[in-house]
Amino acid sequence: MPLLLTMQRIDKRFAGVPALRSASLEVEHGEVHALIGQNGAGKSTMIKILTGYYAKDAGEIVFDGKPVEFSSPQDAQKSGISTIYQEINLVPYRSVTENICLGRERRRFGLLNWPAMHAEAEELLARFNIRIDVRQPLMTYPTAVQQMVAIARAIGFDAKLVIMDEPTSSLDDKEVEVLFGVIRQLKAAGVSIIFVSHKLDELYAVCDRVTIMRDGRTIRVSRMDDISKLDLVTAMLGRELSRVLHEDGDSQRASGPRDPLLTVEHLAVGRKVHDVTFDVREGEIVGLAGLLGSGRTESARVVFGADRPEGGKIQFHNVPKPAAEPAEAILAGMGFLSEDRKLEGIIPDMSVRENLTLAIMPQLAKNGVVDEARSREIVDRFIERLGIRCASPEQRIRELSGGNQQKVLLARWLCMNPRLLILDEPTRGIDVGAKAEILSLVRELAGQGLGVLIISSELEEVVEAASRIFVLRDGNTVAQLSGDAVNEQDVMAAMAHGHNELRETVHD
Amino acid sequence: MTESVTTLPPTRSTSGFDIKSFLTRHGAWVALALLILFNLAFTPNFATWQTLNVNLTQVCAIVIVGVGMTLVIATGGIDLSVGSLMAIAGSLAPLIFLGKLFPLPHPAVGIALAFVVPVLVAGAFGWFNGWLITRLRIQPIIATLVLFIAGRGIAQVMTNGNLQVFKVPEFQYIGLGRLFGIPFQAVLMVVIVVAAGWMLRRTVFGRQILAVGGNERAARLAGIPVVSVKRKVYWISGLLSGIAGLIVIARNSAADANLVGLGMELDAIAAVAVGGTLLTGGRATVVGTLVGALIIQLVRYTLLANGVPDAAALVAKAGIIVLAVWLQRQNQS
Amino acid sequence: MTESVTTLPPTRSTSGFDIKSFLTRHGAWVALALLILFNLAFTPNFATWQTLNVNLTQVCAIVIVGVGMTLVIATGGIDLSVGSLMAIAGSLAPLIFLGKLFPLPHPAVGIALAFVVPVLVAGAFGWFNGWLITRLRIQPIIATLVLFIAGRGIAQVMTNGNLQVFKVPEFQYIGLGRLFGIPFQAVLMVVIVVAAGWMLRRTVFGRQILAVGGNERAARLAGIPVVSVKRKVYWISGLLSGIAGLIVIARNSAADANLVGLGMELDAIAAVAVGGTLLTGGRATVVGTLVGALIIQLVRYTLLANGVPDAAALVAKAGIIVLAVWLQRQNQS
Amino acid sequence: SAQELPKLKQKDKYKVGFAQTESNNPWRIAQTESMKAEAAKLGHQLVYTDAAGSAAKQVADVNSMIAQGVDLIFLAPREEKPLIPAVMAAKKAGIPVVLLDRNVDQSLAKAGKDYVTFIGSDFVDEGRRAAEALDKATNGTAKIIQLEGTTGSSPANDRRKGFEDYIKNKPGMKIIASQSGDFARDKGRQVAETLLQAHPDATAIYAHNDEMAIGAISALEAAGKKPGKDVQIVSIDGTRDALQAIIDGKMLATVECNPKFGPKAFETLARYAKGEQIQPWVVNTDRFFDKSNAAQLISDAY
Ligand SMILES: Nc1ncnc2c1ncn2[C@@H]1O[C@H](COP(=O)(O)OP(=O)(O)OP(=O)(O)O)[C@@H](O)[C@H]1O
Ligand SMILES: Nc1ncnc2c1ncn2[C@@H]1O[C@H](COP(=O)(O)OP(=O)(O)OP(=O)(O)O)[C@@H](O)[C@H]1O
Ligand SMILES: [Mg+2]
Ligand SMILES: [Mg+2]
Repeated sequence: MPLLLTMQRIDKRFAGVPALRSASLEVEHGEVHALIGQNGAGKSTMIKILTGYYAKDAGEIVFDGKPVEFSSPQDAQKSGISTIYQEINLVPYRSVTENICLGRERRRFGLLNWPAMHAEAEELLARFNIRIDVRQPLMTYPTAVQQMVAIARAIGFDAKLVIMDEPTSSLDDKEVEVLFGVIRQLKAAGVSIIFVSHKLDELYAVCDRVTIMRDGRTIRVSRMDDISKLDLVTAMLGRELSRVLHEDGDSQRASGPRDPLLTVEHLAVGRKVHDVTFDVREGEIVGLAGLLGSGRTESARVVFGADRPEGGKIQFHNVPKPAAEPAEAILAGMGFLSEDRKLEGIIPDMSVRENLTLAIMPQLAKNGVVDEARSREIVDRFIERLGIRCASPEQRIRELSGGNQQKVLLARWLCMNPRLLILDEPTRGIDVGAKAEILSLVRELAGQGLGVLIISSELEEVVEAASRIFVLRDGNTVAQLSGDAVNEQDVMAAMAHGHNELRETVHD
Repeated sequence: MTESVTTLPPTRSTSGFDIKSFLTRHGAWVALALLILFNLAFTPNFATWQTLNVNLTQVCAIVIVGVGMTLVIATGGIDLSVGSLMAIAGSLAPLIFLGKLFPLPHPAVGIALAFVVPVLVAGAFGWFNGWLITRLRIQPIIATLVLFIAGRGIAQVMTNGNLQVFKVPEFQYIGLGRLFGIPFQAVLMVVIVVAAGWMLRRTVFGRQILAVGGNERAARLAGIPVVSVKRKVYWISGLLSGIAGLIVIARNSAADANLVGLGMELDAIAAVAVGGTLLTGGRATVVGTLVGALIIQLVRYTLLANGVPDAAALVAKAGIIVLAVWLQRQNQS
Repeated sequence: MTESVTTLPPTRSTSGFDIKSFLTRHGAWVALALLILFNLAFTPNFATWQTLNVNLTQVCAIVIVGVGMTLVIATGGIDLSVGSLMAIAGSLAPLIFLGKLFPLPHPAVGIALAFVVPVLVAGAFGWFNGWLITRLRIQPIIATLVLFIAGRGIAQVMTNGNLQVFKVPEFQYIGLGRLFGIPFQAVLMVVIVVAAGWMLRRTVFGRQILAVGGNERAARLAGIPVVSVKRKVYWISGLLSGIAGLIVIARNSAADANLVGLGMELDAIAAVAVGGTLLTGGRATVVGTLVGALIIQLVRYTLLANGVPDAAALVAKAGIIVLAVWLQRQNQS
Repeated sequence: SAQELPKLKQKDKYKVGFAQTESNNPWRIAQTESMKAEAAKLGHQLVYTDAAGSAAKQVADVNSMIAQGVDLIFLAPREEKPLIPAVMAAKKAGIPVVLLDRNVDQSLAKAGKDYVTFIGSDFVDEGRRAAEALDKATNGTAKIIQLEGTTGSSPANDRRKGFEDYIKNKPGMKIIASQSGDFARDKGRQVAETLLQAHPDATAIYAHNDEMAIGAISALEAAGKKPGKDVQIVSIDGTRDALQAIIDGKMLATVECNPKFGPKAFETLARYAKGEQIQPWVVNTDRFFDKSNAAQLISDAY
């Protein structure tokens, strides 16, 4: 079968730092091709070079039989390459329709044909089982929905090749299912897909072949069913995962009840959170599960003082009132890792070091003057500990790969050694190795008395990490699971059919 | 599968009708209405045809420039050079129809050229702004600051600092003429507002402007020709400034390179902001700008007509601007 | 583990030295150097102590205001009201030391108060700007436009439009005095620049300013008191404007509510931009602003001294600004 | 529009408009005060507006006066031309206009036809007298720095003309540098500082108004020169500061530009109401101040 795309001996340096070292990638007609690698391996860069977002330093690209050198993404788009970038790139103020039709507006007599465009938007979203008012500004919808819009937009162009750079990082399992359905349709229609993801199960679910990258090189290409998960991970990390995982997994699950740290009762926020109740004890990892829009993030934001509660009771460490501002919460010993890295996480123009120490600056300061030496020493420690890939601590964080940015943000909270750490989608866009490291790190810290509230769209992750799980549904806590009830089936069941009065489920 | 159908209400959709949300959504209109009522009540012979004309003719220039400013701001930019471009166009026109630039075969030719050339020249300078911004990647506020400073210099060089006087009814029709008893400039203003508003809402170009202002990177990735969109927008702003310049000199039967369009940039920006356009780009309303300009004009007139001392007038004007803008901001947070 | 901790050489150093990257990184300095060389070559007796003094005294106000403007812009804002605040402080001081406001127990008291009170008042107005921006969430350009307009009105009301003339050496020391032969105002300027530069680079507050300008929502979630940071910054800008106002009136032994600080906002913004501060916030250099102001001042001096007519001077000035800014932009794209 | 000049019927109390152009210098303030004082003395009602230096605003001011239906408008036009429409509007509305201190362009509007008359000084003559004074003091040899008024304004144009015409046939008197100081003290000072640096050989400064002259004096002192000795200064206006400077020997002379329009203005109003024929230019007489008379006249200077 002739190849749709071949990229060969691609080199790319950023200000002298190599990001790609003679990397290669081959995609067949009508296949779903997985592109995987550690954070910073060069996946996104590879894609951006293909679509003409960056210019390559060396190497050649052949697409659809012709050697190509795209000057810009729209150039690539014209030739039939449609891309979903890792960072959602849409226009928040404009309506969903406009975002979907951006760049290929429907016209009648040279004028915009709104009815047709709305219809198209609704029809495209329908393929993802999403029914929303497409006339509303995009920013009024959750990250997850925005991600779906981005995907709908990309497949809206009838392309020969659709590139998805970590499309599922902000989707929950249900939506991932839907997405796979669409991917299979596309494949059946002869469209090829490049699929970047750090979730291995997904790869096995939809991908035909896989290209594995490490440190800017292409390490291995294989058919999906010829390679075991273990080999995959080993090739990707260049070492065995098991050596990364400390076997302290259940240490804290065993141990008995501790003093309450955070208790949230009958919380109500806006129109999305009606009656949410949960609590976290010292040294305990508690999970918040729920479908997207179930109110997890907004509940968390209120606990952290980022939003105002409208009802209910929040008690953190014997302080019976909620924090008024994040600053207050931080002083009280809370950390909050936002789910939206770009919008609420990084400060792009600041260095890795400044970003990492942002939350502890006051502590780092002697009467208002930052103690650079100490900050350097701390930063070096965390770069080492989390294996953050950066040219130097002084490199601008915007130049880091998505996953490495996420690690820096996590470090921002770990370095203040908090009492309670709220993690909203903590492993979003992080490779399996790092994910395992981070989760075990969290467990380790919990072992030392840190309370953790973890929100994740990956059930498996919550279940693995948490000793208790609260299930949210339409802004209500519908179930609390603990003990052996902490397993994917029960959580799924609760998420789907959970009744609206709080139900304790404990098997023993 | 059906159970996983996502039917979210938008997080920040409008929650039913209440007086506050109404106020905030139509803040500008409300403010305007209040002003008119106030005047009807207190300002001597306000409800006269003459008053209407005075206000219309005085607001025209601001509105016409404001429309261009609205488009520029919609792309996330700003144009400080409008006043200077008015001066350039205003100084050039008389040079042409007075035949100081080149001999005229027939006066009519001069008049015709005096309408066309200055506007095109202003447009060219506007395009130059766009070029500085897109090609040299200079931030709009600085790029246009350049012509804000240099523009007057250029105008003065052209006229070597002299005032130009004239009495050319055919040309001055643009500033003094009437159509069905309505000042021609007012008619022109309305036409421009309607056209621009329609363009912004109905045409692809309009959408592109808003997309660029909403998220430039996304727009570029979506294949929108960001560069040309920006250049066009500054070009339009230039053209409209040129027209405004002609109106002003026609009204005064004199062109003064030092004074034509002085301080216009801030009046225009204020009008845009009061009208409810987001100064960070991505959202714009041309009609709003018209309303905003009317508010500012009416405030000025009210204070003048009621003999409020200047100093106090300035303070009041500022107060009203902040009020109107604040009303707007309520539902944008 | 160590294997995934890459120890690549720092990003910037590797690009090696070439003339272009040097130019772009130090664009402002190069421009300044060229200007000085030009003057040494062509301007009659340029290399004199007195010339230095003239330029230092003439640039002081712009630099001092520019420092405040730099901080404001670093948070992603802008302050159009600086000129008006200068006028307010400048009009208030004479009222105090001339005892028109309240009887003075002893002239010395008047002098002392005349230094303190006007600056504090200007600071208060600056804080008001910050309040409009943080509390009412009005965009900085509009919020400060309010005092830009109203400020002069207020100053005129205070003095009911009268020009105040005086001869009070003790007070005028701030504008005319000398320290070791160097104009006191120049010393003051340097002190302010150094202090602000150090603050921005070394202190927590400096970091917070840049963080807010870099990504406001992220800064808030990282526990940075965004609101108070912003208010402080506008407050500082107000204080510095006040000081500049005092210097200007002291220099002229006269205070004129209509003229003090006229057009200062744009000079300051230009200085900041030429100095290489990013007008979108998040990155700032106070020393750069000093250099930028010196460039603008020196351009003005050069053109005047060489008898270039005003008009042409404007154009040249604009040209130099665009050149300097363009050099800056090269390595920011 | 060739219709007649609007008449003014005789009353003992009038509602009179005074459209001032700006009030940012002592001269304007003195003019305003003289007008207000005279109106108060005669018991007329005075509607006062200040255009704050903007021709456009002044046009609006006049329009609002028309709207308020005043009997007569005293207008101090900001510029020679842009105020014509205001004059015409008043005429159309049947309100006579008297121009103060600056005339409008004669090719567009005529005294006695479009407006009653122009009351004001002779700027050209002021410039000439300044030159004359300098000539006498330096017996015909001077390297002169000229500080011009606002570019394009009629006082600036005329005062330059008067001065330059006089020194044309004085080979010893040369203008070595000439830049605009916008009639303002600060700008005047900065320009003077710079020009003095570039032209240390200057022996005289001619400023188009006293404010700039005062600025020049502080510039000289900053440069360590003795104003009045190393460099002679002549100027126009006759402000209190200027007279004081003359008394202190820092300034040679200043030609008055008389701001006290009140008496002449209302006298003209009365005559016009009586139906007398008013000459197109009522000249406001200007005095001349130097060390001979400055001391005794400073008391009533403004
Ligand atoms: N604009 C840039 N400037 C400098 N370095 C960059 C830039 N973009 C990427 N890099 C570097 O190139 C390397 C590869 O980045 P890339 O984004 O391709 O990684 P990735 O495989 O997509 O990782 P992730 O899975 O976290 O998205 C990283 O080390 C990153 O620091
Ligand atoms: N105050 C806020 N400001 C900005 N964005 C917000 C705010 N509150 C919530 N969001 C965004 O709205 C989206 C929905 O949040 P919500 O908590 O309702 O859903 P969720 O349960 O967190 O589900 P998911 O996290 O999968 O979207 C989130 O992506 C969050 O980023
Ligand atoms: Mg990536
Ligand atoms: Mg969430």
